[in-house]
Amino acid sequence: MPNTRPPRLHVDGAILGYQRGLRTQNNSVSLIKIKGVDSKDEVDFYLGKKVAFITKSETADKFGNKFRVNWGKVCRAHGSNGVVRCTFRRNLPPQAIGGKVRVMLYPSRV
Amino acid sequence: MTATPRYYPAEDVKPAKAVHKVKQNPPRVRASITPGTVLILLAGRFRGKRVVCLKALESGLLLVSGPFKINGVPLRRVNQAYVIATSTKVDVSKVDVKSITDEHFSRTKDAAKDGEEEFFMGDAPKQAVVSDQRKADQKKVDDALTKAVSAVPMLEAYLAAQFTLSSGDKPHLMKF
Amino acid sequence: MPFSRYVEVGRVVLVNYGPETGKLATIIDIVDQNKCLIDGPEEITGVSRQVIPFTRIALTDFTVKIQRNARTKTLKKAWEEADTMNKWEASSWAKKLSAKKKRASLSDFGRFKAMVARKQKSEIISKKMTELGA
Amino acid sequence: MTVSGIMKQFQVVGRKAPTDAVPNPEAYRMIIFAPNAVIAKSKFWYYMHQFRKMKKTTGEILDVVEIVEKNNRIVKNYGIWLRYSSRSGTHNMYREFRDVSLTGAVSQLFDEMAGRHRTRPRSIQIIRTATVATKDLKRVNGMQFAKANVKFPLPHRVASAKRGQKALSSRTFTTVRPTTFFG
Repeated sequence: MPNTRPPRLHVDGAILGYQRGLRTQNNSVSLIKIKGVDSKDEVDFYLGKKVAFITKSETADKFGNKFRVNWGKVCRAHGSNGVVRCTFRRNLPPQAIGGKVRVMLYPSRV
Repeated sequence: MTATPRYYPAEDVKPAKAVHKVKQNPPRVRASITPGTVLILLAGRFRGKRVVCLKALESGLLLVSGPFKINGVPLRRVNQAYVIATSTKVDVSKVDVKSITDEHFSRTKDAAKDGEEEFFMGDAPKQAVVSDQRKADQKKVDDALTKAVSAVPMLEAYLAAQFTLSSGDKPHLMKF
Repeated sequence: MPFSRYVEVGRVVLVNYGPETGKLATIIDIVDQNKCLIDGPEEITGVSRQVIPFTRIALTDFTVKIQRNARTKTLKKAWEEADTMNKWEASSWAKKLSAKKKRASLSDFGRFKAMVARKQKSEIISKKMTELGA
Repeated sequence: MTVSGIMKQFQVVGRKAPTDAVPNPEAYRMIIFAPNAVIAKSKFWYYMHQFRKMKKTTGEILDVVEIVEKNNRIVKNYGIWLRYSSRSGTHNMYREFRDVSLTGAVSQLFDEMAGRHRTRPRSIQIIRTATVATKDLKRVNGMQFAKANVKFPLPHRVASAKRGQKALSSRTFTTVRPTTFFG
């Protein structure tokens, strides 16, 4: 294969925090703002899409890969401004708040 | 009224239950994907490639081809969850894929022996051997397919090009 | 810079929010500091007579000659006389809007073709520029 | 009474329940502004028992009809006389609104009374409404828009992406100041 840049097949999302009330927070549901999505109607496309939270570790796994991925998926809209609720295989750590996730384009419905 | 039968079994025999047989329907492929649809692969080794859908196999996987000459994607099965269907169609009426089934892609004994490790190590240490049968099938399908592709102007270049999102692209608003 | 577009009876406006987004209309009367009464005319632009806030419209350069509270029929006549629709379509604003719409409606193959065309265009331009020694 | 969206105009007819002694009690008709027929009936009894010795349990509603304004093609000036109770007392007031329908003007009234005087819909009683000719207008604000040749620019507009314009916030950081002048 020619040495070209790999295609970008994901959309960036920002981790806003957890689903919460005034004094309680639900760590199992993270709120994600997907770039370019500003209304509830636009969320529809992303429902069910896989979300990857990628971290870099010190030690490589047995395949020599230093990146670790925590997979999750988009569950539903949160409010009407294009924020979505996501659940991850393992709950996101608090230091992830403010960080980035990749919202993949699969599973595709188009 | 029915007369009491003169004979009845000493032990109650339960009547055989009508067994409800679940009929297995072939997996449903979404309406936007038909034979001839140009698909964008979203994951795996060939992510970002535009390929032509040839048919849906029994297993629900889609049979696609690059064609190999154009973008390097061989005859291959893909899961429909990992493709975007575009509205572009290629005329595949002349392409005969009847002979290609799921069995066609089953691993040979030899190949099955390489465990996971080899799989993840990449294809560097041992060159995968492509059987002549596959090569022949590939050629047969691709010859017909390439003919159909070259009939439409620019389609060949389109299939050869990679799909990627660039800055400012909003896939939820894009038409494919 | 002085103002050239005013809220006034007969001003042609572009609706940019709500169900009539992207359609033209005419101001028929001014309700108050926030709202005005508009009418398409419906036969030409597809906007029926309604009250709309100023926040949902953009003023265009065009006006038609009508009386306040004009009937739809008179309005339609005024539009036809002034040839407003054609004038609008010839304006660069309308062209930009239609180009935007067209670009949004392109399929993946269409986008690819547009990209190739764009490349060809810039190649021609850059070639010419080097020729001219710029 | 709550106000949700636009108010409607109802004509409510009611009377005392007929008895052997009075088989044919007098019927009363009232124009009520309310969001729906149920509230209109309730309002009818509220006003009725202030005027006559009648109440819901001893009376009956004969008819509730919504009155829909036919001519909503042109903008009219509406004058509304009302009475409302504020935190410190009861006041009478006269207000003018411009709208295509009376119900629209009344809705504006409820919104404005809430905004300017913190008055809840339950403490507003509409006494009388009328369309007012331009020359008879009393309030300056309405007058300036009812004049013959009204003309004014829309200065200092803010572009928003939701309106198909290039938004100020399309990027996190920018070095150019936004355009607020649109001719």
